[in-house]
Amino acid sequence: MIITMAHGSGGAFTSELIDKIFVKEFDNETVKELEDCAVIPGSKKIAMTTDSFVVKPIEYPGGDIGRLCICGTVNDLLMRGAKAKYITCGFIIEEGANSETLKRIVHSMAETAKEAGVIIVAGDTKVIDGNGGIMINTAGVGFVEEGLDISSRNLTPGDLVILSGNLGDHHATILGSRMNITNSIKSDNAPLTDIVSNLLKEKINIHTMRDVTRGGLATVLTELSRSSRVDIKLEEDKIPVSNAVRDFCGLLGLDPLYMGNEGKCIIVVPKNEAGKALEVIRNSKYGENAVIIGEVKEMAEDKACVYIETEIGGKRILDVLQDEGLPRIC
Amino acid sequence: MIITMAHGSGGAFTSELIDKIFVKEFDNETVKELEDCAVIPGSKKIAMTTDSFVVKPIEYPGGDIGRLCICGTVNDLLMRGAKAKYITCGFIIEEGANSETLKRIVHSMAETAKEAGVIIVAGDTKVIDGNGGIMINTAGVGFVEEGLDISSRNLTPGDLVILSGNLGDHHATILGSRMNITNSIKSDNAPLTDIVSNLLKEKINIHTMRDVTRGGLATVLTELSRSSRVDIKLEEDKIPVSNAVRDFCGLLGLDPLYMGNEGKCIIVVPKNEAGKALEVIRNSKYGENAVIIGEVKEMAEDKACVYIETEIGGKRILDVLQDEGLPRIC
Amino acid sequence: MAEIDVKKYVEFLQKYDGEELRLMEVCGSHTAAISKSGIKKIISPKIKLISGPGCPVCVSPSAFVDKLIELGRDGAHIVCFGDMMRIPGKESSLNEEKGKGLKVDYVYSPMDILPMAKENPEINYIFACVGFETTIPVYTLLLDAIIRDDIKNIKLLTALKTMPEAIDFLCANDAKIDGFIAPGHVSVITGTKAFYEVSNKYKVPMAVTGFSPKELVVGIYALTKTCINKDSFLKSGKSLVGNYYKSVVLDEGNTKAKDNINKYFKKGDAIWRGMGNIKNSGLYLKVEYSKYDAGSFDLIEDYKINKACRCSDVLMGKISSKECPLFKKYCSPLTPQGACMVSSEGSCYQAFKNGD
Amino acid sequence: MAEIDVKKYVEFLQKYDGEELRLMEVCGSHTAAISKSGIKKIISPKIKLISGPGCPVCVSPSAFVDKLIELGRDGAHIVCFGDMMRIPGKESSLNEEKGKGLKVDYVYSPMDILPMAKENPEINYIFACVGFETTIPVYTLLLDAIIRDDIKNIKLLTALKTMPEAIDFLCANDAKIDGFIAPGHVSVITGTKAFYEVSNKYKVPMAVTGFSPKELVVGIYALTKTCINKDSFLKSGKSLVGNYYKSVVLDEGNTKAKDNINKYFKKGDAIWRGMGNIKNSGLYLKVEYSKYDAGSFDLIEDYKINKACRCSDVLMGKISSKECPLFKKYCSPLTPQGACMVSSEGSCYQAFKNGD
Amino acid sequence: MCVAIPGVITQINDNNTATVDFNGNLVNAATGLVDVSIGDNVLVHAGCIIQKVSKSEAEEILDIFKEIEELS
Amino acid sequence: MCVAIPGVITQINDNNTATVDFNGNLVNAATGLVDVSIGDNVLVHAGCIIQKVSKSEAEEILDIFKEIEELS
Ligand code: SF4
Ligand code: SF4
Ligand SMILES: [Mg+2]
Ligand SMILES: [Mg+2]
Ligand SMILES: [Mg+2]
Ligand SMILES: [Mg+2]
Ligand SMILES: [Mg+2]
Ligand SMILES: [Mg+2]
Ligand SMILES: [Mg+2]
Ligand SMILES: [Mg+2]
Ligand SMILES: [Mg+2]
Ligand SMILES: [Mg+2]
Repeated sequence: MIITMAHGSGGAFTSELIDKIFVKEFDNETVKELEDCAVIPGSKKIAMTTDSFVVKPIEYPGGDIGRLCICGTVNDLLMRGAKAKYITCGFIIEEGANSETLKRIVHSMAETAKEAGVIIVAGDTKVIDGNGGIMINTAGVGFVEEGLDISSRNLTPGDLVILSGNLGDHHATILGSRMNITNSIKSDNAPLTDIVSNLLKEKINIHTMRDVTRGGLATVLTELSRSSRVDIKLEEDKIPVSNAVRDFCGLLGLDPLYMGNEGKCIIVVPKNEAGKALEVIRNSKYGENAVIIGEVKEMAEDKACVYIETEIGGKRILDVLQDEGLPRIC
Repeated sequence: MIITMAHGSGGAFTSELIDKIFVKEFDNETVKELEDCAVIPGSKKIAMTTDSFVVKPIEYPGGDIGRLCICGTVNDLLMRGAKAKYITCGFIIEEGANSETLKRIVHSMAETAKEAGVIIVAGDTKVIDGNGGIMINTAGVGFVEEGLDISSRNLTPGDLVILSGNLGDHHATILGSRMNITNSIKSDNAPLTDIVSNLLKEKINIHTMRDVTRGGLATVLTELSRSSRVDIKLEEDKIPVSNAVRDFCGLLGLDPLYMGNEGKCIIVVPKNEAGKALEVIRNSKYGENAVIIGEVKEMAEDKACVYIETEIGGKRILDVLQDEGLPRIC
Repeated sequence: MAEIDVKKYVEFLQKYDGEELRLMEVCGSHTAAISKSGIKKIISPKIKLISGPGCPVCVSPSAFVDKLIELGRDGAHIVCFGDMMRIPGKESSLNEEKGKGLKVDYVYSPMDILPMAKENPEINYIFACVGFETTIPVYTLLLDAIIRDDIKNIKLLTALKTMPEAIDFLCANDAKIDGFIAPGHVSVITGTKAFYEVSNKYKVPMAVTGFSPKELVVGIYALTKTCINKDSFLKSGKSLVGNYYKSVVLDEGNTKAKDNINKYFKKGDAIWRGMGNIKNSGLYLKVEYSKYDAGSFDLIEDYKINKACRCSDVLMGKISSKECPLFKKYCSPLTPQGACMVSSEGSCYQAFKNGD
Repeated sequence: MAEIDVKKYVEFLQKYDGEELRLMEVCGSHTAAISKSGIKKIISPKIKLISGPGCPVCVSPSAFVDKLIELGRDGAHIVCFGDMMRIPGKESSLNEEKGKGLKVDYVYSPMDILPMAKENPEINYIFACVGFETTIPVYTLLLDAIIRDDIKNIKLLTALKTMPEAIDFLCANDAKIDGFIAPGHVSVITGTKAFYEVSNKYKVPMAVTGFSPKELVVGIYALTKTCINKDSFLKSGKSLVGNYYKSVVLDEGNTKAKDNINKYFKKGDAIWRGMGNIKNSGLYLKVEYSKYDAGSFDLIEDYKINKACRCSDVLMGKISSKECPLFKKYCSPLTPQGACMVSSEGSCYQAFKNGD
Repeated sequence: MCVAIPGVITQINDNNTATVDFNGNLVNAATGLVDVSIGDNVLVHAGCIIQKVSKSEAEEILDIFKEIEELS
Repeated sequence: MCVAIPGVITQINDNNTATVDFNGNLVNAATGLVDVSIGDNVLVHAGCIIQKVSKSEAEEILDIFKEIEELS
């Protein structure tokens, strides 16, 4: 079936779409009620976030926009130490979209939600002029335990910076299909639930976590260093990048440090807990390749900075991503 | 400034947009933290909803997409008896959009949020190919008091149905600008906070509330009648429609019963509370023109239905909106 | 009509207990107005209101849609009325093709194409001209403007139909109709006289009727009375065609509009979806204006989506929508199996929506 | 280069305490590679690394962008490298115009335009051809394919430039450069010999250099040594041009590529943004191929966005980006006031991004 | 698509149109089919005036009905 | 835009291109500027092979450096 403007009218066509595709996949009591608003158990302290996903193509090696839109929002919740609980999803569908594709995407959302331990409690569908594209917004609510304070302001000199795995896979996957470069790189899109819940279970004193998405490691670390007013020194040869991604970047003049990921995070912990944290992460799903990539330092000048000592002993100062003229990857 | 793909890169351009436009307007402690996820006080029972807004034009007589996206989500929360608290917003901006327009929209969001008593705690911005359009998803969280049960399943024979005001203004406004018909009709987009909080304050035993949006009164009531397995009888001459909207519909072959609204709701209460409820609503902001339009009846046949007795004594059975081939209005 | 108290006519129609009367409306707006009024639920079961081929969009054959899609794929921008978007061609509709990149816009008035064409001289525009006598004069005004302003990038694809010939066809083909609710807005243009010939030929009563619930009561009452008293009418030489919409319908209709039609268009055979070819029931641009035509001749294919669809019987008044085996089971506005379910003026659509 | 231990060369460059040396790289990739390597932070302050006009995108004059926009507005689809999108014309950029409806696509390779043009024969495509000697041969292969497959809907808008003439211009205009880090990839095509003439004319040392940090150390070390020992070199008749990128750079370069360039293009004057006209520094399609040209001649306007911008001095090596009064104050990648801040290979952009 | 409803002419424009007011909704309707003046009640279909609306309807119809009654 | 990096030719194609492998990234690069065979290390710029890469670089450079040292 081809989706047309009528499917966004709010009438019978919309109901058909909701019943046959969404409710069927997001099979839970709340969604089945088909209220305009879900009423669900809460918690004393909650976390809340949102992201829209406009990636093209919507299906790519290793994942699809359905998996992505769950991972993106769940990971943002996890990064503040929240237990991710509820997801809302807003679909913006361009007329001409195929309902079979939509079904696959929605199925993937449902599967990923299960993996991440969240339930989808509310949704919305709009159809707009266009050529068959699908965009999804997800918002998420998580529960935060009292006393937990994980934020970008908590970096402390002496802390070590752990990166949960290789850089650039998601970005290279999306860009490869856009640029017609064949390779076997797969998106890393994944919910980081296991890593975070294991760290919390082991009572690791996490200062800061951040998923390394749009803008890449350099942007994320620069933002953190500015929030906490510290420097971060990275060791270039520790930063894990697959050979395929490295050469992919070489071909297009890109830098893995600025490439987006959708299943990677940095975790900053006090030096004396870093060993244990690393072990916990490595034993968690999607954390197998975690490494310590750097150290938090006192701010040396009047502006916080992230830097790398290069192989010839030079000092390369990183900054946030400027414009790299790339297509959308999330 | 013209917004280009670079503003969605997640780097410096995106930060610029966020700082100069969003954070400035959504001036609150949580948003200023610029975390990927807000951590905020919660409640034992919460309500959660989402809607995306793709209305064109984005600025129209009586409102704009900024006001609309707050009202739409706030009203969905209110309709379950929740106190609307937090809003997240996901902007999908087409390249070519003008930052001055965006500023106005965002300002309008901020003003409407204030009016509705909600705070905007998290946001996201994506830029996509296109021609200057702006789409916004909002998700909302509200707090629900224990014991409150307002849902579409609670219609009871004998209940009276109150409509909070005139039908069709928003829809006619949007369509008028699309169809080049000049008139002075203005969108009714408004947060129904005052109506609902006054009803709750007065301890009115609300069975069901529903905002009358896409699909119009006929669709909303038909859905409710099916959820509760009751009939609803409407009195045609009670249903308030302005002359301008009535003739506007006449011109285009539309039916006010199927026209969308963005600041109207139906409130269903037991017959003995209807008088007081009506008074409370009429004394609330945006409820001045409220009227009792019908009554809930036992289901007469095996299928729930909503019907009107026409001026000649005929019985017109309403159904959900089929496809009316209209442009998007929300 | 406010001054007429229709209560006693309603009562008459309720209590009617004479021979079964089958009354057909042949105007889509009547179909919709009858549904909305709920009148079917209150009149005697002996008066059956039947919907005929009154929706000009529904009766366009699949070939017309296919041709629009073909023109669009060749780069033209299609402009049409909103209802046209969902009508199925052989494999697709304008709505579906729009999602695949076809340029399609819908407008309130055909005249709205003029500013579009002037603003984008490099784009070729096609107006999808459907309609009966009510709408055809509008196209003549469009042609006036195109010629006056020498606009080179608008063409018309036409599937224009005329009502008296359709009624003649129904009568000639055993439609078993006792009387016709004659189309109010068509009559504004044609005048009541246009129906005299067919009414005389088949001795069939006709009532030109308005669209409000009260006007419907008046028209149906008058038609019923005329049917009952047909013999007296005939004997007295009184015409069986009555005009109950006098505020806008004249015996001669709108002569200026009729002249305009004759200036640009000539009669020809036309395919009605589900009904086949009806002789002389179409209007086509005259040879001297053929440069404004986008290929409207020979659009004869009328592809049937579902073999079991009984649209043709519905349109001919032989069965009601409910009697079609597909109605509400396989056929709904979401999954239309025939033309009558597609446009919001189609008889099956109206039957579905208003629970007739 | 893995086998060379560069430690002692780094040490040499650190400890250098001779006369101040001003070494200029004239290749955008070198600008980026030098920034990334952090080498400026470790070598002696007496060795100044200066960025020249090495970004082919940045040096295209505003008229080139304006012409692309004009062609796009006339209905053509513009295809370009990603960096081209943000370069400002007089009033707008391709990026901004894209948001207003201009059709612009960026690609990895100019050859990617071929399938696009074959799939959409009704659309006219324009490739925005910028580049030095490295990229120009790619356009000759594109032309080969266009001619071989008789493709009628691709044209080139060119702003092609050649390096030796630019270096000559710098030397002739008082740029005060002691030595040039010669562009590695340009040299792959031109060969080292292409630089002999200008090096001899101005007695200026040049080192053809690769792009890894180690290769940079080797090249800069060699260039420094050559500068110090210039007199001995000259006395001994040894060329001041050294090749330290031997894995891909030959003395003769790529003769096949050079032949191809000569087949399609002829030399002519060219405007370099911020620098003005450099005699014979441009390449233009020959008359016999002019049907593939979209109007590349006379694109001479070079609109200056901000009068205070010192791009021209930066490009000429007369000041570093930091010395421009607008740098980091009014001029940033978000609000570029000059060409050097626009492309990611621009010297001000690199200085901004890597905190030089 | 066959909607036609009555409005009042409030202005005659240059370009062969008149402004027709439908309870505050203003439509520029083509005048080519009917001679109209300001104040006329007119029937508009798809952006064209197709007829003037006269007011003396009810009585005429009641007269016809009387005739019919007499016939029966 | 001036990126050029080395890869290995894994296949020669009909349409004047060769498949060049960059650690698993396969690019169809035009062959018109260089005669190539499978297994060649080549430099690719903007989708075109612009040169073969030879391997014996280090020694040559050290030789040059020796010469330069001798000059100084
Ligand atoms: S219900 Fe559907 S299938 Fe049956 S006659 Fe009507 S349109 Fe045809
Ligand atoms: S910093 Fe900006 S204004 Fe100054 S020279 Fe560079 S580009 Fe021009
Ligand atoms: Mg987020
Ligand atoms: Mg995220
Ligand atoms: Mg994040
Ligand atoms: Mg919704
Ligand atoms: Mg489209
Ligand atoms: Mg909602
Ligand atoms: Mg809503
Ligand atoms: Mg709602
Ligand atoms: Mg985000
Ligand atoms: Mg665009």
